[in-house]
Amino acid sequence: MQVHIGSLTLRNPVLAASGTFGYGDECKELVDVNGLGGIVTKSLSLKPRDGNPPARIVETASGMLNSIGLANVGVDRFIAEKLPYLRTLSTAVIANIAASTVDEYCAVLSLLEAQEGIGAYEINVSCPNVKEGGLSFGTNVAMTAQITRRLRPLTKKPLILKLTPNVTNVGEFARAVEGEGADAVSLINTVVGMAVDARKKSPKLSTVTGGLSGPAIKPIALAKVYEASKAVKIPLIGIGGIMTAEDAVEFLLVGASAVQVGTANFIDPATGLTVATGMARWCEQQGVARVADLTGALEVSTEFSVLRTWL
Amino acid sequence: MQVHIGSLTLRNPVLAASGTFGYGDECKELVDVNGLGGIVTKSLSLKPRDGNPPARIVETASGMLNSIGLANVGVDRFIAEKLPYLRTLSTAVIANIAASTVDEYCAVLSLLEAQEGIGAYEINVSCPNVKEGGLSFGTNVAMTAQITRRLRPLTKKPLILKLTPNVTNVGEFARAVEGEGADAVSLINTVVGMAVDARKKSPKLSTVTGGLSGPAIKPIALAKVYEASKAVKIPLIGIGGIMTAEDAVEFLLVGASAVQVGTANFIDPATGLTVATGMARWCEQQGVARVADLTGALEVSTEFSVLRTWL
Amino acid sequence: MMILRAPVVSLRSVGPDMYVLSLHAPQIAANVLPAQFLNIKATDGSEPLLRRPFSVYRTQGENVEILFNIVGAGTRILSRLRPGDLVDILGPLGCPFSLESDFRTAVLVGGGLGVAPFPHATNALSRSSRQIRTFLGARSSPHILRDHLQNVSVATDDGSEGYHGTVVALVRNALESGSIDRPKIFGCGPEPMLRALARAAIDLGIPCEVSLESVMACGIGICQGCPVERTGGEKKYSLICNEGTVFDARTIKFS
Amino acid sequence: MMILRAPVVSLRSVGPDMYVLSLHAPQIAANVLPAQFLNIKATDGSEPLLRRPFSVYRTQGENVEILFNIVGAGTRILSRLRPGDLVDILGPLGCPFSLESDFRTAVLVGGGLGVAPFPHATNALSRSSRQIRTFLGARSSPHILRDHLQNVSVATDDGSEGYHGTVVALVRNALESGSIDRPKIFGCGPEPMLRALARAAIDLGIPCEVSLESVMACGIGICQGCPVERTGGEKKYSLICNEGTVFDARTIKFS
Ligand SMILES: Cc1cc2nc3c(=O)[nH]c(=O)nc-3n(C[C@H](O)[C@H](O)[C@H](O)COP(=O)(O)OP(=O)(O)OC[C@H]3O[C@@H](n4cnc5c(N)ncnc54)[C@H](O)[C@@H]3O)c2cc1C
Ligand SMILES: Cc1cc2nc3c(=O)[nH]c(=O)nc-3n(C[C@H](O)[C@H](O)[C@H](O)COP(=O)(O)OP(=O)(O)OC[C@H]3O[C@@H](n4cnc5c(N)ncnc54)[C@H](O)[C@@H]3O)c2cc1C
Ligand SMILES: Cc1cc2nc3c(=O)[nH]c(=O)nc-3n(C[C@H](O)[C@H](O)[C@H](O)COP(=O)(O)O)c2cc1C
Ligand SMILES: Cc1cc2nc3c(=O)[nH]c(=O)nc-3n(C[C@H](O)[C@H](O)[C@H](O)COP(=O)(O)O)c2cc1C
Ligand code: FES
Ligand code: FES
Repeated sequence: MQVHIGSLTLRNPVLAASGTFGYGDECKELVDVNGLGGIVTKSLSLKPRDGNPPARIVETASGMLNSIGLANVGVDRFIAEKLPYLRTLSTAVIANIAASTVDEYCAVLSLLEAQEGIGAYEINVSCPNVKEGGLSFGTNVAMTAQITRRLRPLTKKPLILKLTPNVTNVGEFARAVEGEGADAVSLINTVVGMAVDARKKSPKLSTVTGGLSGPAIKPIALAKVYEASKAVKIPLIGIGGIMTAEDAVEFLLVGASAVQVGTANFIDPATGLTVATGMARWCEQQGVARVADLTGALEVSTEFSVLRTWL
Repeated sequence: MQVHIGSLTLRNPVLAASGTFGYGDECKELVDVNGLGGIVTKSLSLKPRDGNPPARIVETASGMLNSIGLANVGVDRFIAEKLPYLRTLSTAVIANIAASTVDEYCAVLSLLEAQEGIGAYEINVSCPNVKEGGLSFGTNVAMTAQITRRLRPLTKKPLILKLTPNVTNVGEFARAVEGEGADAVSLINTVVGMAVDARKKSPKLSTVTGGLSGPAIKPIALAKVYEASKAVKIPLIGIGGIMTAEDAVEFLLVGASAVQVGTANFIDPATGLTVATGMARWCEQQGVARVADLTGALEVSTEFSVLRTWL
Repeated sequence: MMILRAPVVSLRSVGPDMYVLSLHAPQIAANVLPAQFLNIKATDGSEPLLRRPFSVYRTQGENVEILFNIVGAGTRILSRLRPGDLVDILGPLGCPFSLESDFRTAVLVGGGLGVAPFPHATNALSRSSRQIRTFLGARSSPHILRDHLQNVSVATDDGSEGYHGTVVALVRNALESGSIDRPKIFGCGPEPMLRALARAAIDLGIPCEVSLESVMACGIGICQGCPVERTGGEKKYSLICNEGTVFDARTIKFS
Repeated sequence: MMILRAPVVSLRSVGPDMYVLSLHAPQIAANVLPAQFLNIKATDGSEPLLRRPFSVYRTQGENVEILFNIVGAGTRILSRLRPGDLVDILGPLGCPFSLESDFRTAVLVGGGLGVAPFPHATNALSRSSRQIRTFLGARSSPHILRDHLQNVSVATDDGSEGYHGTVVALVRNALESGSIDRPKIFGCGPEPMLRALARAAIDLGIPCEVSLESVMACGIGICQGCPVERTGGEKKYSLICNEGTVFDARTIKFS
């Protein structure tokens, strides 16, 4: 069940997605965390963040919107209070980094780089770029490339750029970060969405719009991963609406080397484990020798291999 | 319940969306078609189109993917066989036009312009641009503007540009077509998505990717309409996952003047009627004098009125 | 064609994961023709979103029955219905079998759940003076459903009942023996079976109608989601839901 | 804290659209503390997607009970459960009421369905030597649920039973009369009520704990989706699901 993301070896291809598994210690009563391929931490920012005012969460059809505001303990308290526990784990720990300037991304990574126990970095570029009036870094190819370029020299560990789906052409972003030396790309982050309280005539989230996740977005995520897989050679990590082992296999088939389970953790924090064991069983039943053989194994008849057709 | 889209008056704000209500005659046994605010026809192309091979449809969580391939009778047979029935209706008929070159858009519109009984045109720009290797017109601002510029002189009737959500910044597209004289913008068309048959290791749709519609995309559609409403002054028509009167009211609150019901027609072709009567009842109960008063009436506290924030 | 909410009369288990659901729907029971289908909404909510198509299995007075097996979420919900629950149905839909054409023996061929339209067809045929021969194929004996049929011959994949092999091989043998008087074949079942059946019918020069399946979004011709490729005609595709589900087997280009 | 599938023991209607659901969950029944809650998954599927939080109403031997009313899709599904059905529960969750602190009379104040945690709290309190006074508010008489409570006073919005007005006004009157010996208030109900209750407690210098609600995605502190604004502390927000649901009323910045 091993897979590789750059120099990092995962014992199985199933990670817990950033922001949906805390810092790993919250669920230890419920889950054998070491059964996961790895844990991606909540996004870490340079300073602690209180997060957005309520309401931060709205349920939608087969999905949910969130506007957490990247509430997190900040990198210093993470190092002091969370990392010691994470170091005791035998599974991979991936630190996810968020920031509102390029310098801040670099500062957080440098602080983490001085520590033991982190296997790789995942860079959340779906953050407001304060120098550009709050426009998300991740919707601008040049900015996304620049972040990668600045971070690359700071670490030898795998650098994973986490892409946003809220762009016309995600392949272009994947190509740009590959060009700057990223070891892998993970996608998708949440899809911009909104919910309205008709009676109150107001948005349901305090921030008006938020990020859509869950089964509702799985078809979008599969298409984005497929698109990215046509654009780059570096490993992809597929994310979006994964609830079952079969969902995870679908992401591998369209080109992912590993997957992350997000929203499903809120329903059952052990979802990652059941997905991982389910994939092992699935491979056995279907006669797949190594799970890595599934990556990109989708059979597409050449006649319709174009991404853009008449709908 | 009247609303206005350019010079066109709709008796109520609820239209049947293109491709989800045929040419209006298929459902007459089940629905009093004149109870709708209007009907948007299936996209009409210059020549008849057979459509894509099966499978054309896949169900997803609270949504569906389609890859119909714009199967339609073509503009000539539409005029000969479908328009006579549509002319007998007292509700508005909006002809939706699809094409793979700008000239073809013009040709179809000119043929229709010579006919009686069409109240407005809706231009489907989510079509592969053959001159650009099949890339969708609607993901390129300049192309979308050019189509509008070329069509505008050909008709005095309301020209509605139907935008695709598969772009980074839909406001930019709305602004561009407003600048070229479009009378209204309708959005959203379907979201690019994909489904995989894990056992068969193949895409579930013959065209690999397709268009996602239904309740799953409502949050995305609301955010896009809200974004467009901040960009332009022309009327907006909201589309995406509308099943109930409350859903429709939500679209009006974020800025739409009218709505279209799509996928819901497959479950019950009378959905448009129940939405329209439900909206009337809703307005009465909530003390809203005219349904048009709901347009843009969302109360957003200034503190969080920015579209882009930390999630 | 209408939409109505029909109360459940009964739900009975008739085999492994197989159920017959009886609904009180007099307007439909009075009119539905053999091989027509109903499009059923299993929930009030958006999951599953679309209706689910089912052939009419039988009519019993004012009730219509469907036969189904548990495949996924929609049929699981149906399997939990209780008498009195309301079920949202759209129907009757599709074109029926042509039982009026020129033949003496109706050869009904059902594979698996493809048996579903034949009890209703048998009932219609038994009001005429025609013969009926019924051929059923299934994985194994418990999956064979002989109720409300006539002159049934059986084929099973595992040989646990009747002929050990495919139902099409069994039908072919019977037809080749020449013992069936002026036959016309009516087939329903999985596509590979119908393809083989069409092949046999063409080989033997016997008229054959097949009822096809497809994923359907609407069931009434508005979504264009259910194409089948035709041979010869001006149009490449026909819609299974309203130009079918029944087609002359010779006109279908099986995949 | 654990996840388990508990069989339904019974579902009884206890008022207009109000139900008590009893589940066989010995591991939870043995440990759950007053004002803790369970996070319940109403379906196998993705609609509704998230769990639904419910206070523990009572424990009865190896069974735990919740009290709920029908609000939307999730509670509608719960209202259709039948004995033997399995329900997926995560719990017990949240911090309980501090029933051990220094007071003589527990003043339990419930608004609407906010009565839910008090039968279990009453049971715990009745094992100590403390007094209990219970104040319930509701729209009108049929919505008042007095079962398994002690010394109940009632307020209704429409005056159909007890005091005509808000339950907070009723409690304030009782507390101001001075007849309650060393009181501590425990409140649960809609936010406006809790805000008024907190105000009253502060005015009268009486200790007060409130159990808060919020939309919750996880219920266990991993989604950060359930903040409440605090006064004074270093952090602006606390999480209702695991730093609460019970808070000292003085520390909450009501909206
Ligand atoms: C005209 C027609 C008549 C039918 N008659 C019967 C019948 O009498 N008895 C019976 O048991 N089944 C019948 N089927 C198949 C039945 O519709 C499917 O088994 C059912 O839709 C499965 O739904 P589900 O939610 O349980 O499964 P899911 O696996 O959740 O379904 C997922 C999707 O696949 C579609 N789907 C799955 N299987 C089929 C299939 N075989 N054909 C078409 N779409 C499918 C569903 O509609 C849905 O969109 C018929 C199908 C058609 C088109
Ligand atoms: C700690 C806690 C304890 C609770 N205890 C009880 C109880 O004992 N009895 C009871 O009847 N109800 C209780 N509630 C409220 C209960 O969770 C909601 O009524 C229920 O989630 C509604 O779900 P639905 O699917 O029926 O409604 P929907 O309207 O479909 O719910 C839509 C969304 O809103 C959320 N929601 C709706 N109402 C509330 C609410 N009042 N509080 C929080 N989220 C809400 C749902 O979780 C869901 O995400 C409690 C809530 C919390 C947070
Ligand atoms: C409540 C919530 C919080 C999240 N927080 C973060 C975060 O801090 N950093 C990040 O990169 N992604 C974050 N995400 C995005 C997820 O990691 C994931 O990319 C997304 O939810 C899609 O996957 P899913 O559908 O499986 O949830 C968050 C998602 C949710 C629902
Ligand atoms: C089966 C199907 C066919 C469609 N055909 C067209 C079309 O021909 N032209 C067009 O502009 N939009 C077409 N659409 C898009 C719808 O008009 C609508 O924009 C979209 O489905 C979102 O709305 P909904 O979620 O209510 O379905 C089609 C949608 C579906 C589901
Ligand atoms: S199912 Fe919609 S056209 Fe056939
Ligand atoms: S509900 Fe997830 S943190 Fe409280």
